[in-house]
Amino acid sequence: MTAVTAPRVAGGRWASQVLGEAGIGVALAALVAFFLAFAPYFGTSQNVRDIMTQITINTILAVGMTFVILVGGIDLSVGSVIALCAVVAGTAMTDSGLPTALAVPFAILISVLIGAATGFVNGFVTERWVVPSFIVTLGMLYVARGAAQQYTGAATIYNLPPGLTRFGTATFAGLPAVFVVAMLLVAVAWFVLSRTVFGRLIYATGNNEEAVRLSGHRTSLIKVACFVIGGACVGIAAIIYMARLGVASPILGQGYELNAIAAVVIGGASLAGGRGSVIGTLLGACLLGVLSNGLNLMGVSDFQRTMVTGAVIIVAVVLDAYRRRLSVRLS
Amino acid sequence: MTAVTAPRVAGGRWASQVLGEAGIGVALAALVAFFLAFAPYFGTSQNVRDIMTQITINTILAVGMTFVILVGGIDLSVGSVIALCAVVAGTAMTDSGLPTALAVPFAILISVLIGAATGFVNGFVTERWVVPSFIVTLGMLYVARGAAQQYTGAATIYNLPPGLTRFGTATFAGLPAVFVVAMLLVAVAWFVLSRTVFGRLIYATGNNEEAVRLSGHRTSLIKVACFVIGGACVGIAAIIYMARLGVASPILGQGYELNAIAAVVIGGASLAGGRGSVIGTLLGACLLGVLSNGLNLMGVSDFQRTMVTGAVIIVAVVLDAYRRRLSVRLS
Amino acid sequence: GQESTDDPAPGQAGGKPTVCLVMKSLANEYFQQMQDGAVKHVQERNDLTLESTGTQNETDVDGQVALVESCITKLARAIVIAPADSKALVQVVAKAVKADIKVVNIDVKLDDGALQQAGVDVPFVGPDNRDGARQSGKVLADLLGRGGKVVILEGNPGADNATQRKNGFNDAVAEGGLTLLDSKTAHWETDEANQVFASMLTAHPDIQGVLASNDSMALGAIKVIQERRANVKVASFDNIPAVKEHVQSGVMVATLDQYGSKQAADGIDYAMKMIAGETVTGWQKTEIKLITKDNIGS
Amino acid sequence: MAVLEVSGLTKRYPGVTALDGVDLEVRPGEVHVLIGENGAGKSTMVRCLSGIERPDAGTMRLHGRPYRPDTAADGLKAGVRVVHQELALLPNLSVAENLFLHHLPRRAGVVDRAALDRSARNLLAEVGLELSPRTPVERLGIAQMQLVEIAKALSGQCQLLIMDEPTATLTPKETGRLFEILRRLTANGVAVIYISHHLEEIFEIGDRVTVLRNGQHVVTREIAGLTTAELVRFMVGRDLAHEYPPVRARERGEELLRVTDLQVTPATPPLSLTVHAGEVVGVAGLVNSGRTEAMRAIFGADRPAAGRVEVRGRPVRSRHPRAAVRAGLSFLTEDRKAQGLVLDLPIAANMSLASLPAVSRFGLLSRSAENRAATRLAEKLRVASQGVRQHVRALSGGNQQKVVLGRWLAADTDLLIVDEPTRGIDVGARYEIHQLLLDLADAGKGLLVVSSDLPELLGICDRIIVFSRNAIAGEVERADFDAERVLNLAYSGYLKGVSV
Ligand SMILES: Nc1ncnc2c1ncn2[C@@H]1O[C@H](COP(=O)(O)OP(=O)(O)OP(=O)(O)O)[C@@H](O)[C@H]1O
Ligand SMILES: Nc1ncnc2c1ncn2[C@@H]1O[C@H](COP(=O)(O)OP(=O)(O)OP(=O)(O)O)[C@@H](O)[C@H]1O
Ligand SMILES: [Mg+2]
Ligand SMILES: [Mg+2]
Repeated sequence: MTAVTAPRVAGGRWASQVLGEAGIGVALAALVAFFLAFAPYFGTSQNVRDIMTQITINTILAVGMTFVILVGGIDLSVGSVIALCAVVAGTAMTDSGLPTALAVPFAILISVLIGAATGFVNGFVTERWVVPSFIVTLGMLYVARGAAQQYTGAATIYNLPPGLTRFGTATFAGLPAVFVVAMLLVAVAWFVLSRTVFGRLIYATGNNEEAVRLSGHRTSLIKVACFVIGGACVGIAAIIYMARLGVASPILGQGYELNAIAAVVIGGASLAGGRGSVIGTLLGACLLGVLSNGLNLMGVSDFQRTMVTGAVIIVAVVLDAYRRRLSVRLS
Repeated sequence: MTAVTAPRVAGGRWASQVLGEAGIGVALAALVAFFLAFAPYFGTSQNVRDIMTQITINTILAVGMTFVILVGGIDLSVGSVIALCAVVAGTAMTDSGLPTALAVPFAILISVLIGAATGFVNGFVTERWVVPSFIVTLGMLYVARGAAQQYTGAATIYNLPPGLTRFGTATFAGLPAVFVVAMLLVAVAWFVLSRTVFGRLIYATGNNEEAVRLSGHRTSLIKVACFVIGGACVGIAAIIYMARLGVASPILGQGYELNAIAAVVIGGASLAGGRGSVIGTLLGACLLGVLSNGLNLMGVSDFQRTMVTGAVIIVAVVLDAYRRRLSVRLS
Repeated sequence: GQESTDDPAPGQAGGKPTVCLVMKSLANEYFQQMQDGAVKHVQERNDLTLESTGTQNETDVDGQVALVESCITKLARAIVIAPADSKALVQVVAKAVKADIKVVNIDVKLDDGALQQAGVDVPFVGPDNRDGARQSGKVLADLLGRGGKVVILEGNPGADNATQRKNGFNDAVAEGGLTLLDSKTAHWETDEANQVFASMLTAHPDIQGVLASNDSMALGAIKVIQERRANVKVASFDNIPAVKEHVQSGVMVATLDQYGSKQAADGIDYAMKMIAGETVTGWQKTEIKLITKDNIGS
Repeated sequence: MAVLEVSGLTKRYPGVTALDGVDLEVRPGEVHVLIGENGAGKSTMVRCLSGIERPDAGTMRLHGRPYRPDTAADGLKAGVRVVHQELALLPNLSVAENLFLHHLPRRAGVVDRAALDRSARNLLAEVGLELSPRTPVERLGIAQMQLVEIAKALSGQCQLLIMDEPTATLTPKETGRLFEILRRLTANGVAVIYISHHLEEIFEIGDRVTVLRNGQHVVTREIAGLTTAELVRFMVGRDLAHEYPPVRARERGEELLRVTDLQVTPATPPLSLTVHAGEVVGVAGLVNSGRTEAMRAIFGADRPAAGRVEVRGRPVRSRHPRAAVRAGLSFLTEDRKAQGLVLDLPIAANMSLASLPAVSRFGLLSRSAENRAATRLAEKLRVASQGVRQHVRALSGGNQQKVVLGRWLAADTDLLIVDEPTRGIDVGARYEIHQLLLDLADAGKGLLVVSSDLPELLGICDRIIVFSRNAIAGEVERADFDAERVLNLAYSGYLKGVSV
């Protein structure tokens, strides 16, 4: 502490801390409480496992998206790229002629590589020619979708290795194994973002790229790396999708990008970059997953469910904004 | 006073001006030349009219989106709102019991009002609680879609007044009447943005909101107004849709938001706000429309068409970025 | 799968009439089969030039309108169309008819009222979705017996074939005396069906049967059934290759093949007849076939 | 009657009371100077007066009437015009549009471009900016922007003009011009609140002075009769013996930096210069004489069109700042907000940004090491904050400047290029920064100090390179230091045919 000006320490620091960290957690808690009261079976262990399984893919995509958004980018292509990864990896598994024990790791590798490669293209084009990632990844959305369709000729890939699909339904310490994978990814991402030099540079670059560049860092590299990480996460999500549903089709994943972005933004990230956290993203994905699951259980009609989903998204961010300002005032 | 501050005398100002204004025009011209050479019937007057009709809706949406993007916002809800406007206005036309001569203007009014109202909600929530418009309009995307479906019970409205559908196929001085409407809108928007005080304030707000506020303007008002204008354009587009297709369905418009945003961004606007022009937007919409039409005519397979569309979008913005830097260097 | 017109003679390539086949999203396996069948058939006939296209996705109505407009511009002699929407395509179809282009409607029937209002009459070549769904559902009803508890997974709300299949399932429910516990859309999608059905099964652990409006959704539901080792049977629609193993294993008791590959070919045949001057109207029903464990082969 | 009466004005921020019951009275026709250390609350006062911030307590009266502005618009309506400490311009808009943004001349809602250009040209002439009114602001250097900012405040009617460090980036010429304008305004009865850390300016232009310390009112006095020493004592609460630290004789060590025929753009003249170890080299010049551009090119922030940069005899090949940093260069930019600070990260993270390897191992950050390093630097630089984890955004302008300086001190490179290092820094802290720079030179580092504050350069440099019209017009050794001589060189490029 460098008290040249004696700072008047104000109370309520702790309260602000908790409220600030909790982020969207308050809205999530309210939602859970509501469903516990009104949605039958919501609190059953079966349903909790369902929710975990259901949020897995979006969580993984959203974790990757967090990296992209933190450096001020956006990736609209994830919904198409997950399809591309899935059909190529799925074909690799079913047609490679390798034994399952080899075919699955091989397919995982391929999936992650394809995801990372599309991420690299997105990032590289964005950085090399200084064009908005919004439009580059919009282009990639079309390219990857077309490529996925071209690759399989629209056919759905099935008879995936049983080892993989067993993993999709396996549990680990009572939790769905796929969910455990997602949590591991969240943990790694949290560690990278909050504890490493790379993570620090990601935040700093998203905040003021020029300042970071003038401090001797290659910001383009950092940004491209974030796109690559985002793409690799899509590759992982593609594998999880296949494990979970046992099929891969070139039309899968439509609209996933908006869900992933929504999770990140609901989690408190700024689309301008530099602000956000992977914990917030996880909470955002939970909120969306709980909402969809709870409304399904309540038997709300499809149209009303659509409306309520929209309304809850809006109310959640408004509440969060309110809370954030409140916590600033308290501190 | 002697020149203590020495202003740079710039050469090549004119060249830069032309290149700068042409914007994406170069890419568009290249594309047209390509299709003239390789797509049969591309240059026929019938096909030119087809293109005009086909780009009308996206142009109108994109003009509205230009306002929103210029103040640094984004509107993801246009695809759903157009459906909501259409079904409500369509119902008003068919069920109001008014004579056509009254029912149609009445429905237009309703459509524009609903569009403007959703725009107002988007803008108001965004500004009042300082939340990202991305997430607010994403919420609205769901709310409006659900509301549209709820309103008609998913039914498609068809027996619209023949007067309206005749207008949809009418020509005016050899041009499709609906296209003329779009061009009028472009002209008005161009005038507002480049000649009026309001237009200057829009650019200024997108540029540096704080500075505009310090100059004594209510930037929130300006921003909300832009959302309202964007919404009103959606209302107009809904009427054009009904005139053109003779139906109004609650599922229409899916993905329109991305097309509209793409047109604006390809047209040179910055998603951070403050940069863009309605002429650029028009060129962007033309590029997308010409691309889709030409590929249709060439009989390119769907999957390849999807891929090519994506690739052209990327190449177009890269070329534009290249050209822009070139023109800066020339200046 | 398209032969391009090198010969600029309007609508006639090498003396052969040009026929446009306009599909919904070819990314859907079913329409892909339909197109493949059409291409093969045209090769066999060898008396026309086929130009086939499809939209980017199933709800891309104005994309399909633009495709039809391009066909008119190209002065095709006939258009065979699987409409993305039974009403929204009527206006442009009428435009084609007025341009003296023969139009044959396949897959989903254009809305009669809308056709009437537009003042055109277009023959429909296609399956009876409602009857097909009824047949598929009946297998399940027979298996479960009266009082069997079932749910329906619906297709896109408002989509014509979705409505008809739902109606057909409802017919089967009524005829078989089943108890319908829930009926919800999963928008034709595997992932969504998986989630929706998981919740259904949580809320109603006593579900005995699922009536899925297409195989993709059935696949999502079967995953839940397998995961929870529930004794639930599925009746479905489409007969895509991926469900074969499930029919064999007995989880899926029935699905319905509507011979998509034949439908477009039939449509083309009718179109050629009309070009030759014959008048074709009304509904030319195409073959559908109930697929069960007994006839799926191995 | 006083134009402005403020009593008991209080403003609290999280953890800090920026203003604590401050009274202020400004009379018509006077220049009322507000001074105080960095973080004393001056800008906060300005923000309250202009309506951007609402005070927590206290009253304001304008011409005897209660004055409670809720927004900047209210302030403007009441005739209060402000030049804020940080630039608030719209880079994509033209100079003319920026000048009249608050009230664009219009006819039926349509911008009257002719009228706009005309008024803009007049205003620009008044502040001595020879620019086309249509020039986009993003093309201007920071000093030109500052002049635009000033011109903006002069457009339209005003009762009370507030200027928060308007001259921080200006050279004496522009400052003189500004003072002429201020005198003309005060002669017409306009009241001026003037904030600056340049004490000599205060004596030149001020009528009365109010001193703030830690958000509290210390004293209000007539300036006539005050001495610099008294003023400094009011500000910092202790005596400062000298304005500049004593310059010790130093060995000129090996050559650290050699720049040969560097051309910033193909059209600019080639530049050559050297800096040796233990040497403080000043870079003087008028506004827009090309100093910043030259420094950026040396550092690789912009790609030079031609030329060589060598550090310790080894050429720096790459044109990226990374190569420069690795070769041992540091660069403190003049625009701290756009190019220096990462506003949403804590002080510690900002300070470690150029020396991350020192606070990390195997790519893992050590927060404790980072905090320790930052705390040490913050103490050295006397950063007024609530601790090194406080976000930089909430710091006062001068303290933000210290944070960026801290980053380069932490990087500990052989050669520091500092562009306007004391911009916006209070006298006490300025002395310390000068001391710090000299300590670095003592430790064998080379320094290239760009400053528009000529006395500062004369006070601490061993040698001054003078820029004029993008070229090096000459060099002056310490033995020959003389303000007039430097200024003559600075003007030489602009006075064609006139011998210096
Ligand atoms: N938005 C804010 N949030 C929290 N603290 C703030 C904020 N703005 C200013 N402060 C604090 O208020 C105090 C006064 O700041 P102010 O900007 O008024 O100082 P100043 O006198 O203008 O200093 P300088 O000479 O450096 O510009 C400082 O301690 C600063 O950290
Ligand atoms: N972004 C830019 N685009 C075009 N010209 C610029 C730009 N930035 C600066 N200039 C011009 O470059 C010249 C040199 O400016 P520079 O900032 O290097 O001057 P300086 O001597 O550092 O002065 P100061 O920092 O006081 O403004 C000026 O004529 C200025 O107008
Ligand atoms: Mg200040
Ligand atoms: Mg400078």
